[in-house]
Amino acid sequence: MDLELSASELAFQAEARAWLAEHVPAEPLPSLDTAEGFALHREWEATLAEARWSVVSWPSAYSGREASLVEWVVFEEEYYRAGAPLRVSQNGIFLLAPIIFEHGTQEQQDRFLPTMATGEKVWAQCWSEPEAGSDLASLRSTARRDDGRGGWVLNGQKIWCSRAALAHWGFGLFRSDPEAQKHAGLTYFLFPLDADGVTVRPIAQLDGEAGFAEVFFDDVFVPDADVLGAPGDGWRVAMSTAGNERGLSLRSPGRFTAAADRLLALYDERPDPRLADRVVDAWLRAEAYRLYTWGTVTRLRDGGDVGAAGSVNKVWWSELDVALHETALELLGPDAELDSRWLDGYTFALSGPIYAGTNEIQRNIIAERILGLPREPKGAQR
Amino acid sequence: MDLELSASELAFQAEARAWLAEHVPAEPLPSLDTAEGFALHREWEATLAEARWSVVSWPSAYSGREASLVEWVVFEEEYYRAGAPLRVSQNGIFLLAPIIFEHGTQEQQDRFLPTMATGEKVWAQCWSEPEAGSDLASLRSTARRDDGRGGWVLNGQKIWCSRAALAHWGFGLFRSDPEAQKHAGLTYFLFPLDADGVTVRPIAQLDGEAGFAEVFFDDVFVPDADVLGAPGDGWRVAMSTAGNERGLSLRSPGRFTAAADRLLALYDERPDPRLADRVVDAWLRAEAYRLYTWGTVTRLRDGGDVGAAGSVNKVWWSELDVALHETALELLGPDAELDSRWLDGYTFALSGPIYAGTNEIQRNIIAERILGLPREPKGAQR
Amino acid sequence: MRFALSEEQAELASTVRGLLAKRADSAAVRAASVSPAGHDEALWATLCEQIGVAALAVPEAYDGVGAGFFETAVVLEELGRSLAPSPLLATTIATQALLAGGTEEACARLLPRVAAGEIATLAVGDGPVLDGDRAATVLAIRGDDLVEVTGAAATWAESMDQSIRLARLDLSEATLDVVGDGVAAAARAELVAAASAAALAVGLCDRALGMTVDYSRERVQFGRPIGSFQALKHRMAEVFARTELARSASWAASYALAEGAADADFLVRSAASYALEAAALAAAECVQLHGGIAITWEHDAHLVLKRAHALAGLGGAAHRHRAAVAL
Amino acid sequence: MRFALSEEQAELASTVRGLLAKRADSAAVRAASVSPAGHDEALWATLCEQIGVAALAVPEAYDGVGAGFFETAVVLEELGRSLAPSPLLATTIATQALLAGGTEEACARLLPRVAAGEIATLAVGDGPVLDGDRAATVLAIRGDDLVEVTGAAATWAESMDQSIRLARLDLSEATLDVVGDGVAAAARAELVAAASAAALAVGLCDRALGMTVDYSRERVQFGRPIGSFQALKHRMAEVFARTELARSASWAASYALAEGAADADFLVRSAASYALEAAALAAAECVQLHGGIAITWEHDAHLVLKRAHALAGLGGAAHRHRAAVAL
Repeated sequence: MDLELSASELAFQAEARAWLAEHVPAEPLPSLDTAEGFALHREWEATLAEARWSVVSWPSAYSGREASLVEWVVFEEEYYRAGAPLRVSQNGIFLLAPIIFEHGTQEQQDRFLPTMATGEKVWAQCWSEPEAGSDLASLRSTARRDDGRGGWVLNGQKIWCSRAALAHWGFGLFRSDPEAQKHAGLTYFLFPLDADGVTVRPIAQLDGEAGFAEVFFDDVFVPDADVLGAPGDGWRVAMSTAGNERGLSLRSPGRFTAAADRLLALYDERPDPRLADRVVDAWLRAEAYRLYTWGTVTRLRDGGDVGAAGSVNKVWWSELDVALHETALELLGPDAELDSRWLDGYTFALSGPIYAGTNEIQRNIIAERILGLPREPKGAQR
Repeated sequence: MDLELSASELAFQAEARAWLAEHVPAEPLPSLDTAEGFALHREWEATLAEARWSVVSWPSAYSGREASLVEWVVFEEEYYRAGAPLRVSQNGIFLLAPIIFEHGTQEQQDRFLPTMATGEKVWAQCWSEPEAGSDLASLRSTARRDDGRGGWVLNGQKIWCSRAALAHWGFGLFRSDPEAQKHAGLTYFLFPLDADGVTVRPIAQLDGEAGFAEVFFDDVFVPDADVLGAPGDGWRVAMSTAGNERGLSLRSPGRFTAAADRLLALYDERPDPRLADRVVDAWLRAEAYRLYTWGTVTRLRDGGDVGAAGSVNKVWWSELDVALHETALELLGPDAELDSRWLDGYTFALSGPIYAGTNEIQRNIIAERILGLPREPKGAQR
Repeated sequence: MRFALSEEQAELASTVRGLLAKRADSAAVRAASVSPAGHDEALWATLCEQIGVAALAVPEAYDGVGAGFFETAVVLEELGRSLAPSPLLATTIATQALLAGGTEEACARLLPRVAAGEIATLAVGDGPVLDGDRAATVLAIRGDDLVEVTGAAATWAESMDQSIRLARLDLSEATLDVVGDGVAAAARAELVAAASAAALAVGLCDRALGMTVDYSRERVQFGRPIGSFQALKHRMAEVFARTELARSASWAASYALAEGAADADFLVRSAASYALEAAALAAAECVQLHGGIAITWEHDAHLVLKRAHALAGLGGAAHRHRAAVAL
Repeated sequence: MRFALSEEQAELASTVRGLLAKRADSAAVRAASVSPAGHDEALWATLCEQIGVAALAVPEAYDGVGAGFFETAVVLEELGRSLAPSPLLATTIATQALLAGGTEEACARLLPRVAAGEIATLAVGDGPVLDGDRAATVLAIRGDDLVEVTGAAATWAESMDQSIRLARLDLSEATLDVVGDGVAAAARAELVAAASAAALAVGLCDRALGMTVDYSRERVQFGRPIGSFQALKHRMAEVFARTELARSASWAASYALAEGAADADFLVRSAASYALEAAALAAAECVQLHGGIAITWEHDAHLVLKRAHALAGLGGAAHRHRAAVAL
């Protein structure tokens, strides 16, 4: 056990803190799911990129700082503590980029990563389908081989595609072998959202804005150059994304410790001894998640992988986030009806236990893969 | 809606209260699962019976008072409020007697009910088997026809037989048709626990006492006169017992409102504002259960039956009972380790969510029979 | 002792439910919520004229039906199920406050108008007032007085739950006439608000659970309706159990308030504590078990969730009701 | 930054676990609990002589190992898993109190005896004292002083958890010698007791969950292992998640206490709050998922349950720790 940061980590932290203090917009940007907010968030990404803070853990060749995992967690903590904007490019930099680094060709890396790092191109995740939500392997959208043109033709429908209403490119799995079952015969595709045959229908969320969209594919041609990994190998390729999304990368503790700080500030403004226990409990949960993350970082650094333990992360941060916001709304009492900041945060938090693998699926994973409990009997109804 | 008691109900209540105030032992009796306590509890039953308070809802011909359901609930409330002893005869008077009234012959009623009402004979419920707990229909103990002697020969093992360590008679289901599956081919038997071939092995509980026992049957002969209902019809016959046990009869609200009163008294002695919310919550839960019971009583009186709603009762009272005791232990703090009264109550309360159909089974029943949710796929593992 | 709706009460519930099923489905509720009036005026007129919902708890001497608060609560439970925006909550609180603290003159002048369907509200404290900008009669508690407010400037305050109408009142130019005892009026209003929120919450529980059960019977994943998965079943069973107990507590509270029973305060606290928590749970499970579609504007799950939160604001948070129970 | 056991610490944990697996199985734990000494004296001797568990946190200057409190917590986590009755908890609290408040003379005189395996305890307040009747060294807080007690009359007080030994001390005939600063000693003792209870609780969570998982994989009902039912799976998954987070909090707290970090108080409150609640949940699920056999004397489920309750008593209830966090 050693919970101190090294001298170089402390220096990195100080540099990040100083830069953020100077550059984070004083006023929150408009929602990134509005056209105006989307544009401003992309500008912010460009500002970050210019100072090499947009993708700190990437290689320097791609404008990163080769930050260690510890430094990355430290950066995220500083980032949220500074109240910096949400990352409009998060699907790309956190979910897709690790896969491109691992499975992409050199050409793909060179073509996609630089514009991703600057926010020039924003990526949408096209994951679920209407009949394949939790049961992701039962995807029905198809990819038909077109040897003549040297590529594939996509058909079908994706739903809950985050950022797709305004993004430039999308990534997702399609069934390239109609004979194969479930996890087999899927291929991982990258595609521009303005390609011929692509229709994007925004889905209005609880706040009325379109953080998600449905995407329809009608004979959309994708060249071989935009296939990620080997055809038919999409499930294996994708699972590293799922691991990232569920695990460490999307939800660094910084976001929640910063939210806990805001909750404590709210308590200072409107103290209520009857709610003190809940406030402290929410705060401690955020701190516990921070500590747990250091354990995960250590395991990863020692060569382990997140594995099924990523499901513990997902369950914890998503339910913690709901609890933090619910406690704030309790403190606000009747005034909560009129306070848009915590309310918007709350509706956003509510999607946490649902997306990126519902918490029901995560608990199945913990029970089956970590605890070794027997799987459910499938299908045979009654 | 009319939540007033009638004049005659008020008179009944006053009479019960006065009699109990005069007769309830000043000191709690020793545990009814010790030989000494068992004897004293039987004496108490005799005292009750003499004043016609042991089976108030029974017909007067069997020493009852033909009390209405409302009066029965009122009596129970008075009984527990007075701090009267646990009913050592409860398996008989609450679980078995309703079945004997409904399915028993006149001869059986005359033979069994009078000694049950006085506590002369105490009955044990022999329900579960080692491999048939929640899945009660998978019973394996057998009944073999013996035409020569005009009866049946029982073999097998029962477990979690409440009161069996000290009781005189037992009741339970045996598989009389080895070809039949699950609910079919079961027969309901009554048998003396000192019959040839019966072995009773007490099971020590958390407090070290034997509230339960295992009962082994080795060629135990039971004459036809001691079969309840038709051979092979045992499941249907038994389900009225299960309904009673899970529903209204065993757990009248009086027990919990009395426990809530004790909790409030404890809070008076050791007030702790930090626990006030939990104390009030437990109290309100007891009150809500009382109110809910009046609704059930009304439905029954209008000719309805408890049905699957008995599962709501079971879940509610059993978890309420645990909460009441846990809250008391919290109030006691470190002193809880040394306070046997609340501790004993707590260990007793813990069995509530387990016996008489675990709360998992009860929630399945609510979901499937009341809400109409689809059943689990069965069996086909993996 | 009879813990059940009477034949008349059951008939009332079923009439209101039938009317709301026809006239306040999801589309109608959404349209009404964002209409200038903030509710469906034609529906309110029908409820008042054909069923007399505003007149139910007004004594016959003031042109009312003379039934009592319990009957009003029966209607509120149905409104809770439908999610329809309705002036009945504000009007009921104002009516009960007036009956508890108003002078004979004020009752005789104002209550017949309420019984006929005019919207009334009561302002307690300085916060936004329910239906403050659409009420024909605005009462307020000022010190120890119950006052009638005329000429207040009302500004709509947009709330998260669009089916609830709040407005800030500026009384600087308004006329305030004393119309009764503010202490008695405020005490009654607090209990009536809590019992009314409980009744609305019980109806909301039914709605949330119904939607969740229906969806989970239809939605197939892993080759099975998701409602066949035990973890989900148990959570819906828990919502059902809590709804049942909350309904018992709510009925008992409304009955006690209507009858002026000695334990009315305790029963109202109990009902509000239960029903508001049950509704919060029912709404949370409704969102979670619907998955992604619950987070969309088009689906009703978010209306349920927002209503559950709004009720805690209007009726007082569950833990505050428990804190108000004397130990 | 390295949030994991070092190689030495992992080795220590594994050695203790191995020893306890051999010498403190269920039968041994039960026998030791009801033996006159209330613990297995031979096991304690082995733990002290071969592994030096009592000497771990004693500085080398006083014949100790000089490792620190973190290493003691590693051992306590293993003892929590085994359920073995052990004087290590009382002895650790007394040791840390003496180190924080004791005079040099007292440390030099008493700590070498502790390091060698003599049992010590600290009495705070007037309640029953952990190991009060089997400790060779009895310290107490009297006003602002840390005192050494000799000649106290100790009476065993039977506790629900038989693996915990409590005794009432009658000091009327005893000699009290001041051996240090009671304020510093008491402050340290409170944190050490909480952190130690947290470590024991984390081990207990593992034990409870392990038993529950094993049983639910074996037990067949309705033609399936009950562990394949989703509702049960999700409850075990929840216990696992809470155990993991509790362990992180516990390690961080013990580390901070050992290092004298500025946030030690906060981290200890956090660890105790988490771990004690996790243990209560793990024990409750252990009982419920085992069904009837859990309520029998022969099965270990009740030992788990009783230990979970006892720890809340010894380490302070979770909500009290949250109340101690400054807002």
